[in-house]
Amino acid sequence: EDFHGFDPSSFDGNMVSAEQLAAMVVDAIAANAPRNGQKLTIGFANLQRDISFCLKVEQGIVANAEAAGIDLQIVDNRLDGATALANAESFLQRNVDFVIEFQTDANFGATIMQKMNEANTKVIAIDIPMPGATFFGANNPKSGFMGGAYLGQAAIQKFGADKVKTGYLVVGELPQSGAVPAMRTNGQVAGFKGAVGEFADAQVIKIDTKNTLEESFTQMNNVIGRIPEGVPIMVTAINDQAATGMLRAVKQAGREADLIVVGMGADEIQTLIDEPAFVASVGYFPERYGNFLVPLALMELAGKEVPDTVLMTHYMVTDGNVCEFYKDFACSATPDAITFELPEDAYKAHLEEIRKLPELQDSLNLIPTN
Amino acid sequence: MATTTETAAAAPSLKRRFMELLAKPWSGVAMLLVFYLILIAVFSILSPFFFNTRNMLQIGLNVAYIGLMAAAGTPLIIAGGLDLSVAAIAGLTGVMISLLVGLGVPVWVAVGLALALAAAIGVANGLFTTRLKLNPLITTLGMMSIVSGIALVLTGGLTRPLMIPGFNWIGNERVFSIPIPLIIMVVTFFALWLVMTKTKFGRFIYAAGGNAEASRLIGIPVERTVIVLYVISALAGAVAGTILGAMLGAAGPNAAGSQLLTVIAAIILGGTSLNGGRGSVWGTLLAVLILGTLNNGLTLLNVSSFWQDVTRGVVLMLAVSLDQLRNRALGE
Amino acid sequence: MATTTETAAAAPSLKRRFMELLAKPWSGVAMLLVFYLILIAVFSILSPFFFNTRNMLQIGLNVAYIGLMAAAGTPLIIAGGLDLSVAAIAGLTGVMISLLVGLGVPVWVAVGLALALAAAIGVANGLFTTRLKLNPLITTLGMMSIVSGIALVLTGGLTRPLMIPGFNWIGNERVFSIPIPLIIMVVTFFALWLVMTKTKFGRFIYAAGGNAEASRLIGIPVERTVIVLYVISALAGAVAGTILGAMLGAAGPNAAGSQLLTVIAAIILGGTSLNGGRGSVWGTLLAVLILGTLNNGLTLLNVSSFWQDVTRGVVLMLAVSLDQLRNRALGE
Amino acid sequence: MSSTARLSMRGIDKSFGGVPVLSNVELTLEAGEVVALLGSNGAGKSTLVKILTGLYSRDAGIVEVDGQAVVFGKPADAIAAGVKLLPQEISVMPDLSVGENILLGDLPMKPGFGFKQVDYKTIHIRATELLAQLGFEALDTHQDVKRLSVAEQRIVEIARAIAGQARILIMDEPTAALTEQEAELLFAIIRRLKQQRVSVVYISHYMSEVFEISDRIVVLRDGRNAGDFVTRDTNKAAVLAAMIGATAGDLYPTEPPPPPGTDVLKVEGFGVRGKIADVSFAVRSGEILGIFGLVGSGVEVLGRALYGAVHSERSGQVTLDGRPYRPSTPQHGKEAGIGFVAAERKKEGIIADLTVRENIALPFQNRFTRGLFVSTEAETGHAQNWIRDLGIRTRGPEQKLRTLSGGNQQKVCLARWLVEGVKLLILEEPTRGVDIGARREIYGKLRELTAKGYAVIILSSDVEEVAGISDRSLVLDRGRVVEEFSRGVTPAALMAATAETQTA
Ligand SMILES: Nc1ncnc2c1ncn2[C@@H]1O[C@H](COP(=O)(O)OP(=O)(O)OP(=O)(O)O)[C@@H](O)[C@H]1O
Ligand SMILES: Nc1ncnc2c1ncn2[C@@H]1O[C@H](COP(=O)(O)OP(=O)(O)OP(=O)(O)O)[C@@H](O)[C@H]1O
Ligand SMILES: [Mg+2]
Ligand SMILES: [Mg+2]
Repeated sequence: EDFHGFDPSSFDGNMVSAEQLAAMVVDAIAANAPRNGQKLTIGFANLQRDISFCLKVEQGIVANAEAAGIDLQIVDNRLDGATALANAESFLQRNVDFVIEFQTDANFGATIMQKMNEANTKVIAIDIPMPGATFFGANNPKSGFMGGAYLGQAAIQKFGADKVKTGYLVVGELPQSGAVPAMRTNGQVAGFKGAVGEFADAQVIKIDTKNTLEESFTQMNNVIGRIPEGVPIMVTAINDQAATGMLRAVKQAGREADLIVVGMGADEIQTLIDEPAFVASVGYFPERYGNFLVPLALMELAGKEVPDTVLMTHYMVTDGNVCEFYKDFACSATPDAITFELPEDAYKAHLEEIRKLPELQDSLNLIPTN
Repeated sequence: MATTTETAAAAPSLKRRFMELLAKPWSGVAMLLVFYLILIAVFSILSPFFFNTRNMLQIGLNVAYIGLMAAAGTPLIIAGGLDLSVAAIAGLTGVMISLLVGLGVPVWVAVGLALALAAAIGVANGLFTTRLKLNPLITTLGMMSIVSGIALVLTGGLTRPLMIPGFNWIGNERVFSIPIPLIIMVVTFFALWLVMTKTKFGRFIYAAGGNAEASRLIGIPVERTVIVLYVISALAGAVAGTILGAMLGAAGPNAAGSQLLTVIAAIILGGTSLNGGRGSVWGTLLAVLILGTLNNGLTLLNVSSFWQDVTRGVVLMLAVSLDQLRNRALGE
Repeated sequence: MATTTETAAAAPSLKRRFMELLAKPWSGVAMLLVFYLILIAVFSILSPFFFNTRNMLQIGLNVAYIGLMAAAGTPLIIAGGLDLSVAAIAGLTGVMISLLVGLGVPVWVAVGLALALAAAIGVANGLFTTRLKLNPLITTLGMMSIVSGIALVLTGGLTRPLMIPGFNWIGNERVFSIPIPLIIMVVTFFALWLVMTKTKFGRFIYAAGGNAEASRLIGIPVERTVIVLYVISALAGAVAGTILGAMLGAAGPNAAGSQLLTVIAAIILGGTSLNGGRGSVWGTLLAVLILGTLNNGLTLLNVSSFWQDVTRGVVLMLAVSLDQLRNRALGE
Repeated sequence: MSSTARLSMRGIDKSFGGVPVLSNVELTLEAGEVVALLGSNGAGKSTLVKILTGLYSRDAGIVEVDGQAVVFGKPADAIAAGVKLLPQEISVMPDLSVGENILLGDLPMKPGFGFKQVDYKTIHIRATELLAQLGFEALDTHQDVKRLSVAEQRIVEIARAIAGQARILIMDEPTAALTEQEAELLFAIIRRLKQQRVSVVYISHYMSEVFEISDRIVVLRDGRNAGDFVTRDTNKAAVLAAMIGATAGDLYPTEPPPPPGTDVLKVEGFGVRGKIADVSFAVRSGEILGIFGLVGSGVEVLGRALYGAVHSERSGQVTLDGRPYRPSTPQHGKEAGIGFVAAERKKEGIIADLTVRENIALPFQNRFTRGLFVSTEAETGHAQNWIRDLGIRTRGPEQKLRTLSGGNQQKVCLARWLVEGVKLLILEEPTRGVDIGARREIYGKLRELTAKGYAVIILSSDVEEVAGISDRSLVLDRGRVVEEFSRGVTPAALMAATAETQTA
C-alpha cells in the first residue's frame, strides 16, 4: 500500500520529503488524536546510546521526527531488560502516541507488549522482534552470509584458493546477545564456507568481542599466536567496531600482509577506506532506519495496513562503491576488487538448516525465504 | 572559660536543641530523607507526569529488585562482610527456574530449588570468608565470576523465556494497587529492621562489624553471624532474580549484573560504613529510592542518558555531602 | 607435651627456616609469584602456542593499560583512598585528545591538556575526600559517573578516530622488540616501587593508611599525601587512556570502563588491604599478569568465554587462598 | 593440690613464626584466690592469658579447670566454662551504646511480637547499676561508646567483665588508664568477688597495686616461670629481682637535677574553648614539668593544644624560646621543636603495620634521606641505638610494631622524638603499660635528656609518676590550674589538691 509516496515493500530508503511527512501526520492525527491534545509524540527506546549503530538509528529518527514536526521522547535501554521495562512504563506515563522499541532481547518483548497493548499503544520493534509489534530491521542470515561469502571470494582473489585453505577464519562474536544476532555470525561462517568450499573447522576461531573495541583487540591479540606465520588471516565480526579492533591487533602483530577483513554494518567507513586489508563491509545503513521507521509509525497511526515484517536490504559496501551510499566519501578503484556473487545454492541450504534450529523456532519470521 | 559559658547560655535552647537532634543516631537518615523530599519537590515542579500515585508506585516497582539486594547487603556490610556475587546469583536464579521448568519441574518447586542453590552459594561465600579468612572482595568477586559463568554456560549466553502460568503474577500483580515486588521489598526492609534492632542476632551484627576481635572475646559467634548474613544476601539475590524474571517474563544469565554497583552505592550512600559496625536499612532504602527517583524523573524530563550520568554523579556527591555538613555542625 | 617437643626438635632448623621465610614481608608476593609460575607451566603444557617470547610480550601488551591504572591505585588504596573514576578518566582522555586534535591543537599539546584535566579531576577527588571528608567510594563513583557522562556528551556517544601521524607509535611501536605500552607500564611500576619504598613520601603513604590519626600527630601531612595520590591515580588513568587510544587508533567515551573491576581486583589480589596501610606494587603487577595470562591462555586453548568466567573465578579464589595458607602456617 | 585447684595450666609452650614466646609455663589458681601475674614488657603475660581464654592456640601443654582438662578453641568456650578476660588493649564496639557494650555477652530479652526482643530498658538499668559500683553512675548508658574517653571506655570494659557470673576473671592491666580512686573502687569489687569464691588473675605493672590486692604473685621472665611468691611473705625487692634479674634501684632518679636554664615554653592566659581557661606557666630547659589532672580536668587537651593538635578556638599568649608561637597543626609543633606522645597508644600512637625501624624514623624522615632516597641503613642504625638504649624488647628493627608487647610499643613512640633539634617533649601518660624496669629506664632517659637541655612536660593521671619525676608540678582541675608544687611533693598532696576543689 502506498502512503503518501511511501510503500514499505518497495521503499528505497531515502528520506521522504517534509511535505510528504506533514501529510502523513495529518492523516495520523485524523485517525488518532494526539493523547496530549497538542502534538503527536513518539517514544523511541534506544538499545544503548553509545553504540555508533544505535546512535545512527537515533539520528535518523530525530531527523524524520523534526521534519514531520512531531515530538520525540528518547530513552536509553542500556542493554538491560529491567531498564527497558521501566522505560516502557515511562512512555505510558507520558502518554506517548506510538513507541519504537530497540531493546535487548526478544524474550523481554512479551511483557513490554502486554503493557503497550493494555494502553492501546502501537509498537515497532527494531532488529529484535516483539510479539504483535511490527518488525523492522536487519536481515541477519542474509547479511551474515553475504559478508562471509564476500570474505571467502576476496580471500581467494588475494591469496589463491589453495592458500586460503591453509588460512584461518577468525569470527568476532557476541554470544551473549542471543540467537537472532547469532544468525549473523553463523551466516558469516556458512557464507565463507559456501565461497571457499571445504574448510577445516579447526581453522575457524571464534572470539567473544563483548561488543567493545578494546575487547576485540585484546582477544584477537590473544589468539593470534595460534595462527601460524604466513597463512591468511581472514577476519570478520558481528560489527565493524569489532572488526576494526581485530584488524588493529593483527596490524600491531606485524602480520598485515596476511590479513583480509570484511566488516558488518558499514559504519566505520573511514577505516574501510584507510585500511587496505579492510576490503568490504555489509551495509546496514542504520542512518536510514529512521526514514523507514517514522513513516511506518505514521502509517500505523493513520490506521493503514502495514506488513508485519520489514527487512532492510543489504548491499556490500567497498572502496569502489562507498560513494553511492555515503556522499561524504569518495569512491576509489582498488586493484583487488572482485565481482561478488552470492552462492545461491549454499545460501538456500543454509536457510533450510537454520530454520530447523530449536532456538530459532520463535523467530522464524525473521528468517527470509530468499 | 567564663566567656564560653556565657555565649553558650546566650544562644540558648533552640540552637542547642537542633544540635542535639543532629547528634541523634538517626539524623543521618533524616538528612537523606530531606534530600529525597527535595528531589521529589524539584521533579514535581519540573514535570507534570512525575507526582502522582501511579508514577511513585512505578518508581518503587522499578527499584524493587535492586532494593532487595541492597537491603540484605546492608547487615552484611555492617557485620564486616561484602557480597559482590549477589547480582550474579539473581541472574542464575532466573535461569535455573526457566531451565527446571523446561525439564518439567513445577514452577514453585523450581523456585525452591533455585533458592536452595542460592543459599548454598551464600554458605560457600560465608565459609570462605570466615573459616578460611579469605578476602571478601576477591572471594565474592570470584564467586560472581563463577556464578555468572555457570549461568552463561547453562543458557549458552541466551536469555530464556519465563512466561509460566501461575508464576508471573509475583512480578506483575498488585495488591490494593501496590505492586507485589514493591510489597516484597518493603516487607524485607521492615523484617531486616526488626531483626537488626530488636533481636540478639541483630545486635551481634553490629558488634561483629564494630570490633570482631572484641566480639569474639565476649563469646559472640562472629563467624556464624557473618555466614548467616551471606546466606541472607544470597537469598535476597535469588528472590530479586525471581521477581525480575517474573516481571520481565524472561531470564537473562546476567539479568541484574549491571546493577551491582548501584546496590553497593546505595548501601554506602545510605550511611553504612564499608569498615563495618555502622549503618541502617532505612538509609539504604532512602538511597535506593533517591537513585530510582533520579532515574525516573530525569527520564520523564526527556534528559539524555549521557546527561543523566553527569547528573547522577553530582547528586551522589551532594547527597553524601549532606552527612558531612552534619558532622561539621557537630564539630567532629 | 614431651612428644611435641620431640617432633619440634626432630624437624629442627629446616622447618624453622621455612617459617622464617614465610614470615618475611615479601612472602605474600612470593606466593603470588609461585602461583603465576604454576599458571605459566600449566598453559605451556596445555597449549603449544602459549610459551614463547612473542605471546608473553603479547600478554604484557594486553594488560599494559590495566596495569598502569592498578599500579597507581595501589599506593592510593594503601594510603586509605579509593579511586573508582580512574577508568572513566581513561575514556575521557582519549576523547579529549581526539577532540582537541580535531580543533587543530598539536597532538602532544592535546595530550598535555588532557593530562592536565585528569590532574584537576584527581585534585577534586582528593579535596572532596580529604578536606570535605566525603566517603571515597561514593565520591569517586560520582566522579566516574560525571566524567564518563561528560565524555559521552562530548562525543555524542560515538567512538572517535584517533589515527594521528606521530602519535600512534606510543601504542604500537616496540623498542628492542618490547612494546612501548609494556615499557611504560613496567617503568611506572618500578618508579612507584622506588617512591613507595625508598622515599619519605613513600613512608608517609604507608603511615597515613596504617593509622591516619597517629600519622597526623607526628606531623605527617596526611591529607596532602592522599591528594597527591589521587592525582597520580588520575594521571595514570589518563596515560592508560592515551595508550589505549593509540593502540586502538580510536577513542571510545567509555573505552576502559569495563576494566574497572579488574583494576580493583588486581590491587586487592596483589595483597593490598582495602583498609589501608599494607600492600606492594609488585603484588599488584603479579595479579595483573595472572589475570592477563589466564585470559590469554584460556583463549589460546579455545575455551569459551563463559567457561573462562568460571575459571577466572576459581583462580581468583585459589590465588587468594595461598596467602591464607601462609598465615595459617605462621599461626596467625 | 592440682586436682582441687580451680585452674591449672602446665607446660604451656607457644611460639610465633618459629620464635618461642612461652616455654613450659605453669600457672595455678585456687578458688577465691587473687594471683598477680608479673613480668617485664614482652615477658608473655598477655600471651599466656590469651591462651587460657582461647584467643590463641597453644603449641603444647595442659589446661585444667576444676581438674578437668579443657581445650578452649574460642573465647565462647572459655566463657561457657566461666573464664572471662578483660584484655590489655581497649576492645569496645565503638558504634554501640554503653549499655549494649556492657551487656552484649548476655543480653536481657523480653517477649515481643511473637519473638524475643532485646530488652533495652533492662540493659540500661543493669548497666547503670554496674557502672555505679565503679563510681560512674552518672555515665549516660545510651550514648555511643566512641564518644567516651579512654578511661571511660576502660570502665565500660570493666563493667562488662564483672557483669554476670565468672568463675575465673582475668584482668590484663585494668588500671592502666585509671586514677587511683577509680582503682580503689575496682579493688573493692575484686575483694567482693573473692568472697564469692571467684578466682582472679591480675596483671599489672604497678607494684603497690599488686601488693594491695593479690594473694600470690607469679612472675614470668622471658616466657618462663621465674618466681611464685605468697604476697604477704615477700617484698617488692624480691619480686623485682625475680622479674628483671637484678636487685632494683630506685624507680625515679635520685640525684639532684641540674639547675634549670631559660624558659623554653611560656604560656600566659591560655585557653581552649570549652576545655581549659586562663592557664599560665612556663617550662625551662633542663626541667621536667608534671601536670596532674583527673579525666575531664583539661589535662587531655592541654598538651595537644600546645602541640597544635587541637582545632578549637584558642586564646592567650604562648611563646616558644621567646618567640610568639601559635601552632595550628602538629606539623607546626614538630617544626618548632616539640615532640608529642599521645596517651592512646593503639589509636593515636603506633602504626601497627610498619616496622620498629619505620615507626621510629617516621617523624624526621629528612634526617635519614640521602639525596632522593631514604637510607634504610641510617634508619636502622638510629632505631638500633634506641632499641638498645631504651631496652625495647624486639626481634630486631624489622619486626612489625603490631607484634610488640604494649609496653615496648610505648617505648617506640617515645624513641621517635629523641633526635637533635627537639627541645620540648610533651608526653601524655608516658609510661602507661610500661614495666617497672623500663619505666626506670625511661625516667632515667628523661633525666639524661633534660641534662642535655631538653624541657619535658608530662601530663599524667598517675599521681605517683607526677610526684616522682617532676621538678615542678601543676594540678589541673576543671580546666584551670588549681595548685603548683615544687620538687618533692607527695602523691597525697597532689590528690588533695584536686579533692579540695572537688568538694568545694
Ligand atoms: N602475634 C604475634 N606475633 C609475633 N610475636 C608476638 C605476637 N604476639 C606477641 N608476640 C611476642 O610475644 C612476646 C610476649 O608478648 P606479650 O604481649 O604476651 O607480653 P606481655 O608480657 O603481655 O607484655 P606487656 O607487659 O608489654 O603487655 C613479645 O615478645 C611479643 O613481641
Ligand atoms: N598558641 C596560641 N596561643 C594563643 N592563641 C592561639 C594559639 N594558637 C592559636 N590560637 C588562636 O586560636 C584560634 C584558631 O587558631 P588557628 O587559626 O591557628 O587554627 P585553625 O585555623 O582553626 O586551625 P587549622 O588551620 O588547623 O584548621 C585563633 O583565634 C588563634 O589566634
Ligand atoms: Mg579498504
Ligand atoms: Mg601484655
